[in-house]
Amino acid sequence: MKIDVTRRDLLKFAGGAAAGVMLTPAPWKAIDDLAIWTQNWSWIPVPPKGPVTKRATVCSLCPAGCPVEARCVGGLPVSLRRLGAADAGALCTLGLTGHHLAYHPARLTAPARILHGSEGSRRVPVPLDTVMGAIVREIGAAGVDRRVAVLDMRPGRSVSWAWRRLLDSIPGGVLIPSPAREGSSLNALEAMKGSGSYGIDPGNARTILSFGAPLAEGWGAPESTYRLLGGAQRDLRLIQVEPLLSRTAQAADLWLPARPGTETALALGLGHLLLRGQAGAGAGAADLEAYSALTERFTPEAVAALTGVPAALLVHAARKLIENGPSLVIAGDDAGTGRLGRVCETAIMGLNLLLGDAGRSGGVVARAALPAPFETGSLAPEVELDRIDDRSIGLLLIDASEGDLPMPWRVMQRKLAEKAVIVAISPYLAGTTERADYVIPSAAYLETIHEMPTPFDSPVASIRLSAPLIEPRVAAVDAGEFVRRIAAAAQIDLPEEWESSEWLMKARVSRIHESGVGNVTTPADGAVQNVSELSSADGLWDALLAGGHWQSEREEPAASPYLLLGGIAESRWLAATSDRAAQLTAVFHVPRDVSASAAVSPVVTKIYQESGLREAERVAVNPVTAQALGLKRGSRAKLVTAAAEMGVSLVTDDAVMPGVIDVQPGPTATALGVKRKGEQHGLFDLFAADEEGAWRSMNATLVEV
Amino acid sequence: MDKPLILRGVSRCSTRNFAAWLFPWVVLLAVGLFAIGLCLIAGLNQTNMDNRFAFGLWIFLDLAVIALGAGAFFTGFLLYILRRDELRAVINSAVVLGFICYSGAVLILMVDVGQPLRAWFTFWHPNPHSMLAEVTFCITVYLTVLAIEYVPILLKNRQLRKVPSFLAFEFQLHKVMPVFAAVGAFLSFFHQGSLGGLYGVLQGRPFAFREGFAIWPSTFFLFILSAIATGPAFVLLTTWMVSVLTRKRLVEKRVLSLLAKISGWLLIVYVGLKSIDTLVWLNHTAISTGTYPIRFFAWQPFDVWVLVAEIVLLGLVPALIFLSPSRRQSTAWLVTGSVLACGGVVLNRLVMTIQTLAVPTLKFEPFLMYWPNWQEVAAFVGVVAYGVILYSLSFRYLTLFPQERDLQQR
Amino acid sequence: MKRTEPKSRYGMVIDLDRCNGCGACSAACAVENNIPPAQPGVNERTGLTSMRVYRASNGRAFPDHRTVYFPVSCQHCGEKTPCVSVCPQNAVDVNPTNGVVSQVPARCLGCRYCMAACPVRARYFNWFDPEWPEGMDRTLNPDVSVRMRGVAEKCNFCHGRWQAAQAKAAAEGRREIDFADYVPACVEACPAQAIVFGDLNDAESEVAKQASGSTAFRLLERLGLDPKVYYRSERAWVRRLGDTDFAMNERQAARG
Amino acid sequence: MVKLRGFAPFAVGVIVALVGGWVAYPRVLYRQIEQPAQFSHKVHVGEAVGLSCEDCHFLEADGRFSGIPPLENCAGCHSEVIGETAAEKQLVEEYVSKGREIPWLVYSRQPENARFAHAPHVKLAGIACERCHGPHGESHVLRPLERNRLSTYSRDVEGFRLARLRIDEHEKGMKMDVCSDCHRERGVEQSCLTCHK
Repeated sequence: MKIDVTRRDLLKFAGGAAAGVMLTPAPWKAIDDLAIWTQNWSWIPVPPKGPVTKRATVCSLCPAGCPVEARCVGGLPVSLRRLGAADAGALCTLGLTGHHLAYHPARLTAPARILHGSEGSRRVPVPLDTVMGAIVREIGAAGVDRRVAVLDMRPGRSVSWAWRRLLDSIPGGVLIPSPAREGSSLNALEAMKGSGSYGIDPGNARTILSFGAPLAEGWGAPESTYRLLGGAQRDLRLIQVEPLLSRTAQAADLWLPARPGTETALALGLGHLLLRGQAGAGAGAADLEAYSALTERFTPEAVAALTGVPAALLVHAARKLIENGPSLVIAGDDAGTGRLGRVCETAIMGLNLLLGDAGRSGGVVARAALPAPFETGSLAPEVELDRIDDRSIGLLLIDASEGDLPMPWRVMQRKLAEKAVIVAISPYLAGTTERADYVIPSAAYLETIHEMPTPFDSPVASIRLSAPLIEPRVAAVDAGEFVRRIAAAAQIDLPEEWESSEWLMKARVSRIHESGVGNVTTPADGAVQNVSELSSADGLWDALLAGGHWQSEREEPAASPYLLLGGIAESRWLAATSDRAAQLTAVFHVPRDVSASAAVSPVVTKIYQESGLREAERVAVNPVTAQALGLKRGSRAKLVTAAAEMGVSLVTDDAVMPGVIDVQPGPTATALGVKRKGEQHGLFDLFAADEEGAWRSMNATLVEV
Repeated sequence: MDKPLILRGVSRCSTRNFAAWLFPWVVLLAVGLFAIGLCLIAGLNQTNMDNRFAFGLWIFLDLAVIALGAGAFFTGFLLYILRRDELRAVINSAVVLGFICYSGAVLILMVDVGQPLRAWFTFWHPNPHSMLAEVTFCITVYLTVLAIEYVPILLKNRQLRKVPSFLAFEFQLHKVMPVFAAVGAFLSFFHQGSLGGLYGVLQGRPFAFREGFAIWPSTFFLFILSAIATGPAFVLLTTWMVSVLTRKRLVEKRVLSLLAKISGWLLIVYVGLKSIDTLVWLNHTAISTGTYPIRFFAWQPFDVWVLVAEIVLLGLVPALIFLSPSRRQSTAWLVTGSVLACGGVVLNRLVMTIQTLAVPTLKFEPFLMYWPNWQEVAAFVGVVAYGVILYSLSFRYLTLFPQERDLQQR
Repeated sequence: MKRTEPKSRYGMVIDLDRCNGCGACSAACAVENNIPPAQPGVNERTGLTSMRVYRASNGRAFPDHRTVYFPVSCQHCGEKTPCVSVCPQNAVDVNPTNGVVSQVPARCLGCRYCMAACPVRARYFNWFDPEWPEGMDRTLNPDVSVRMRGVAEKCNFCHGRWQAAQAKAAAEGRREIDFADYVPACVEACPAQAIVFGDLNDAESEVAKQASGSTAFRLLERLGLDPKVYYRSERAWVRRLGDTDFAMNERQAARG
Repeated sequence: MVKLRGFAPFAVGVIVALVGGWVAYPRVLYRQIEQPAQFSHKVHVGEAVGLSCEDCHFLEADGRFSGIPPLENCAGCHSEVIGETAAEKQLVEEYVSKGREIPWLVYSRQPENARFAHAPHVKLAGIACERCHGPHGESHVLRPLERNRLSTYSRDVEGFRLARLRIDEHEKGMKMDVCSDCHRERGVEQSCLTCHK
């Protein structure tokens, strides 16, 4: 029999199938599985699996060198926290997210040539020999008028000595410690004392007078931040000189909003009061008469007129310094706030000497130098940038430039000769490295052993080693080895036989062991062990690699004559204190805890663009100032300084002193790993150093566009 | 060309003109679907909504559309339960409108949620305390009811009537229609209320929070009232628009004025209660949470005028128009009244959704404003286009206005 | 959602006189909870952070101007928790043992009703798919799942650490966790130790002591939601900023 | 008769659908994946070797459960081939000698959003492994893992039996409802974050 299938039959069949399938798990399970699928999308990153371990190391992102405990999964770090007692403070945002940096999008993977064009720069990979060729060529052409200089962003490391050995055999070779490093004003002290190495002892100070140092924002060791904010336990009094109510000024006991550029006058004014306020102040000064003669005219009233700080406040501040000692005066010279210049720094350091000669616990102290990695034979000189002639550097090698505190490039630029060649060694193509002609990849934080020599705010010599936790993700070049290769290429023979930075560090550690001085503290349990008890240098090395902290004993107070005026000519003093009455002054202020590294974790967007807690590129004025200029919040304006001019969008903030433009370059787009095209100059470039090497403030104008 | 599909005795424009009329709407629908696709594939970052304006244009319009769609159930309620037989003249149109409004709203909701494929969790793991769960349940069930109510209208089509079993089926359906009307009415009263409750229960939003009776805040009842008050007005308005567009008399005047009268009485009650509620809120509810209610209106564009406009201009005025028998005779007044009334309910939904989120709660957070972007607008316009197309087809091939034929033959 | 009074109530006290807005809590939170960095074009309105630090001020002019920073995370309301009661499908609940208000991304359908309901706007929506720079997903925390696009999320007191502490306790045969094993990331990361965390029901605990102090207050207390996150400040004007009335001047309104 | 004729297509439809839904669909839904290596629990816990379960699966001090033993456990004995099975030969050649960890496919792997801590279940509640894992401990061969193509779950987690009637505890699988049922029975105060992460 034949069955003729009509359309109606098919419809019935379909109906039956529809009814039937409802009686099976298929449709229901499909709906369920589909929902579950949305919970397990293949493109959502899955965290690593593996055994969980805790490993100790040291943070190498800023000179403070915090002890760190890394929580590792499958051997790789997934989170970091500061080891040790709570009252020692905690990691800053930069340190907390440090384990991200090895994976930063701006990582350099190979040596490259950077071609700087009108709209942005281009990166072309080149073999290392090409870079070496350029270096050797410049070394050949070197002389006193066309120097070969190494800009050392992290001076004091063993490899710095290797550089100086190399440079010693090159005419005009010189090592320049980063002018943007913290504590750079301490060498003003050396000029005043004639010789010796000095440190400060904030840990034991009860009162600190700070000229803009972001003490509560990650300046130096986190202890100071904790001591300032630590509520009930608060045992530190702070007098902050700053033209805006910064997060530190906020935490200060006394806030002296002085007009930018008048810090020298303010310091001399306080000198005036200290000389008269306490018996025997400045007794050890060879130029006491000259000093008192100079400070004579800086009466509280005169200074008040000049700086805008009420006379009564000045007197009050001076009294606090005398009464609530030990007191320490610091210049706040880190890049976060910009340098104040030699004259001003001398005036500020002079206050410390007026409060008591070096060697005062809680004040300025004589500090043993960290042993060099090898017997100091002849070394190239270490010269401050402001002592270098303008347009005299033909070849600039930038070492450890990942650790560059944000230095306005124009500060360096004025020292560069025609067609100067710049080579940077850095893990990232970000920050200062972007200015280089050639870049060479180096290992990032946690990828290799980083040496952490004496921090500027330590009263004793100290060293820490940052132990690696991650396999290097790129073919990194080691600075120590690189020096050796340059020497080979330029036929310079070096006395020592090092082949790597690690060799140099080991050499230094063994010399520390020989000296037998000091002790090693293990941050995990706080156990202290004298170096003399350690059988071998390797023992010390291992202790350091395990997160140990070596410190020397305190030096004996060295009372010796000094020059309160640092031997600086009176004309310069008068120039520095003259009333440069400017309508508007732009001040430089970088949030310290995200600016210590050229590259920062992308997660930092949480406190910038994602929360508005801080503006990434902030240009703020007091509403009063804005009104006077006929500008409104958010209005576009052109900010002009002697160095540069650029369009900005204005923010009004009552925390800013009237007449002041608060310029805060946050983490730049490149620092966050965001590719930004054609961005040749940023807010930094509005600032340039004057002949005294100061770049904290610039006279500026602001016009609506 | 499509003659055989069109009911005998009524005149319809040529197929070409009809196509010409549909074309722009089809284009808009296409654009809308594209925008929807973007949101589904790339995610809701395609919209202008943000963490503050978690609800944006879509939720606002969903609420508005559902309020206007109330015409469907309320007309059904009046016709089948309260036996106002005059309304048989518009019931079909009302049902189709209701179906369009609700299906459109549900469609947009599916785009609005971040994980549409998980939407059914609400049925599987419901949270009885959530007004949104109530809404979801009622709306889905009611949408099914509307679909069922749609069927007999569909089966009235000239061709479909030829199938005997369909005819029988339709006859059966008609007998049970009152049951569905009743169910629909109940569900609708409930979810219109829940939609109001949605905001009234927000303890954390002093601007929206209202006290009430039992588990229901006052907004629960106000939403029901405002919906059923404007529902008839919307039916009136659409009927008028259709007759203008098609240049036909579709219903007798008295039907429209009846709708207006009903709307009017309900509006006046609504305005009264709304005013009382507002006063209680300003002088008690808000104060008790320590807020200065007047601050709610301190930011443009949500000035005090919003309150005035909502209650007086778009509430009281249309009510008075509808309640004056003389004005009810003039189409112009009827239309003006309906426009105002519908505008009122829309403004109310805007205030509840957008202003609630715009005003700050914490002292240190700013007042924020929000504007939809093209994706949001396009998606919604697309849904409107879908509605217009569906209505046009229904009007052309089905019998939305039973009186049309007689009125034409007179 | 049956509400039985939990035997312990986890909560925290944030000392606003110690906080200086460094944002370490936000960063630590993002690291602990696998919160992805911002996509290009994301701003403070579309951002994703479970611990947002707000900047507020006394509204006075220079030099009397003073700023205060409010770290605001989920306040873990105790009474008629707004987000819990509104969620249509129980993606939010209150832990009966410790009162922590949880948010489960796997259950969430992304209707965002909870966000509209939250008085402090501590709930955030995943507008984007989560993305990390190539290789950085190697640093994700295995104890917290990565949220997909289209769901809401918020602080739940680092439940990953809580679960770890629970497991540790169980392994040692204990049913009660040891607070030494359970410290939320923001508390651990604060350089000023401004945040104290613990069980508010334990009268002996530091957190309970501080929470009952005369200078302690809570955000929008008069809404009657009984949050478990407390703030404290010696400064009266700071305490007033936590209140419900909108005594807000335009300049503050302008601030983000 | 005519009636039946009219009904037949419908009936056929129903039957086809039933067969498709109950038999064909599961076969299509699950993908069979072979384990990277073979292992016999029977042999290793038997007299011949005499290992105990805890030698490979144990709680760590921090409460984490080390479920899948690392390669070195195997390498301890199988540094080079000591038996004559192909499986062992493969183990030594492909993994031990190369020092490559074995990428085992975990039958009971929970999804990313769930966190199952063995400690409270084993230590505090004293639940036997078999309750969830079934007689896996006596298995002689490692069957292929069946992965749901849509949900990506292992079939062990979803449960093998589609009809949920009269099935043993371990056959229920390890999906959420199974966990919460047991928690409810034992009166465990639970919230989402008890198990979700």
